[in-house]
Amino acid sequence: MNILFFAALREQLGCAQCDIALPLPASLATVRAALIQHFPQQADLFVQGRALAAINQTLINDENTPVNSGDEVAFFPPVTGG
Amino acid sequence: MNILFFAALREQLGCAQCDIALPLPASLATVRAALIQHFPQQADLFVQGRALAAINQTLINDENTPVNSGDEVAFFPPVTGG
Amino acid sequence: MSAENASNSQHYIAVQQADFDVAHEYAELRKDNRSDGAVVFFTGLVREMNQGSQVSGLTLEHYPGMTEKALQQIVADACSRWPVNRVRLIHRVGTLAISDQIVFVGVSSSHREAAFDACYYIMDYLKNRAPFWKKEVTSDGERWVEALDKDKQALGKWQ
Amino acid sequence: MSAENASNSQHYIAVQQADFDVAHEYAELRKDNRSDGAVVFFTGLVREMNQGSQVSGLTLEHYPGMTEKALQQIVADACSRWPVNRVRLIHRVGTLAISDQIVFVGVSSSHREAAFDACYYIMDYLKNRAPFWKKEVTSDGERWVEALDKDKQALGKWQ
Repeated sequence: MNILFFAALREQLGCAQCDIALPLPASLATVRAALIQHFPQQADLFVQGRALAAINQTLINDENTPVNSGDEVAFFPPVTGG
Repeated sequence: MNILFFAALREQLGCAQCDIALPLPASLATVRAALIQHFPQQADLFVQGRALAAINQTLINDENTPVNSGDEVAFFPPVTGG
Repeated sequence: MSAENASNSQHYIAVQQADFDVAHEYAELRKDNRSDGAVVFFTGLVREMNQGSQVSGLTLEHYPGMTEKALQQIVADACSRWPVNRVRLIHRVGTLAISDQIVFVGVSSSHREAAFDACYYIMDYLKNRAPFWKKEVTSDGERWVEALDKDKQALGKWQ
Repeated sequence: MSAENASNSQHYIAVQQADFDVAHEYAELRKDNRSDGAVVFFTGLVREMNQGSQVSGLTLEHYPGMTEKALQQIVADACSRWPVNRVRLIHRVGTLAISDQIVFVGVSSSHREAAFDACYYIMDYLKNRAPFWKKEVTSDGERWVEALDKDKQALGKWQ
């Protein structure tokens, strides 16, 4: 599955998106764990609270939320607009 | 002493100011009582809360506040600006 | 009938018959201002419906001499409670039509909390403490607007 | 990158690089509006000092596609909590200089309480929920702005 990154997280990882192999549906927590495995040197960047997650352009707080095939998933730092 | 009236109170009394005889200093409560005597037909207009009072252009809540000779005293309805 | 607040040249307080220009007031709040990240303003407008009646216009009476003093006190109180840098407060008097501007309160501050709270506080206190009175022209004739309990209760949030 | 809020044609939401004109936004809130007695607006500006450093400019990144959706949700939530009639919300992205305008939130309502609360609520939620990120240029180089606990805690007032 494809995952998008934004802002500081994108710069720290050095990529705007990545593909990870993961059987779907999976919980958001499982996706987060897969990212930590995929980026072992930057595992701390994905800690809950440090990286927020959105599924289909909606911010998700519940880590049990399922990610389905075809969903757009993004991870990014806490927002700083306004 | 001279007392100023504004807005609905001025219209209901039919005058923008009046002179009442009163030994000074006197408390605001005493001035209010003197007004009620001066306008017996409109006594209810001067009930505390219905007519606010200002001494020297400052709103006064404490009825024990002294009114001195030379003070500018005004009575008016609750305000409705903004 | 316009008075700068003597205690702080950054503040501007005026009571006037003339209309005001929000764009001008906003520009004054921003001018040469590199430190403020937040501007909040409020404008009060004449509504067509008020207290159950159709309104066609109103007259605003005030107590000259006391008005500016009361507004200056309210602004000074707000500035002692929140770190605001500039306040502009204009209240009109005289005859106004539907949709006309009545009052402007603009506040700038480094941060939004202070700007929001100070602007809201100034309006709440103005509604209770500044000697203005509205007389409306309605389909049933002229009438003085009644002061509302909810405006008095609004002060509770600042205790 | 501009989107009318489909759920209510009285609301306008836009994400854009271009600057906005407060006088125009204010005029849109007032236009043919005889029922609203209160307009509250907020503008956020680029401050020279932030989080202890001298700032010379910043770049605003966002998540296209999610941004409009997040802003529409925040505005819809505010409108379900308070009787507001019109909301205009504009947030800029791209490169900005000191004192530049970043965000505008304007709300009109019959009464001031709803206008103040809805405007404040929208800003508090935008600060926590809308996918914008600021990267500042400081004397020590570029840095991403840190999200602040106080912005998260600000949501507490709406619980």
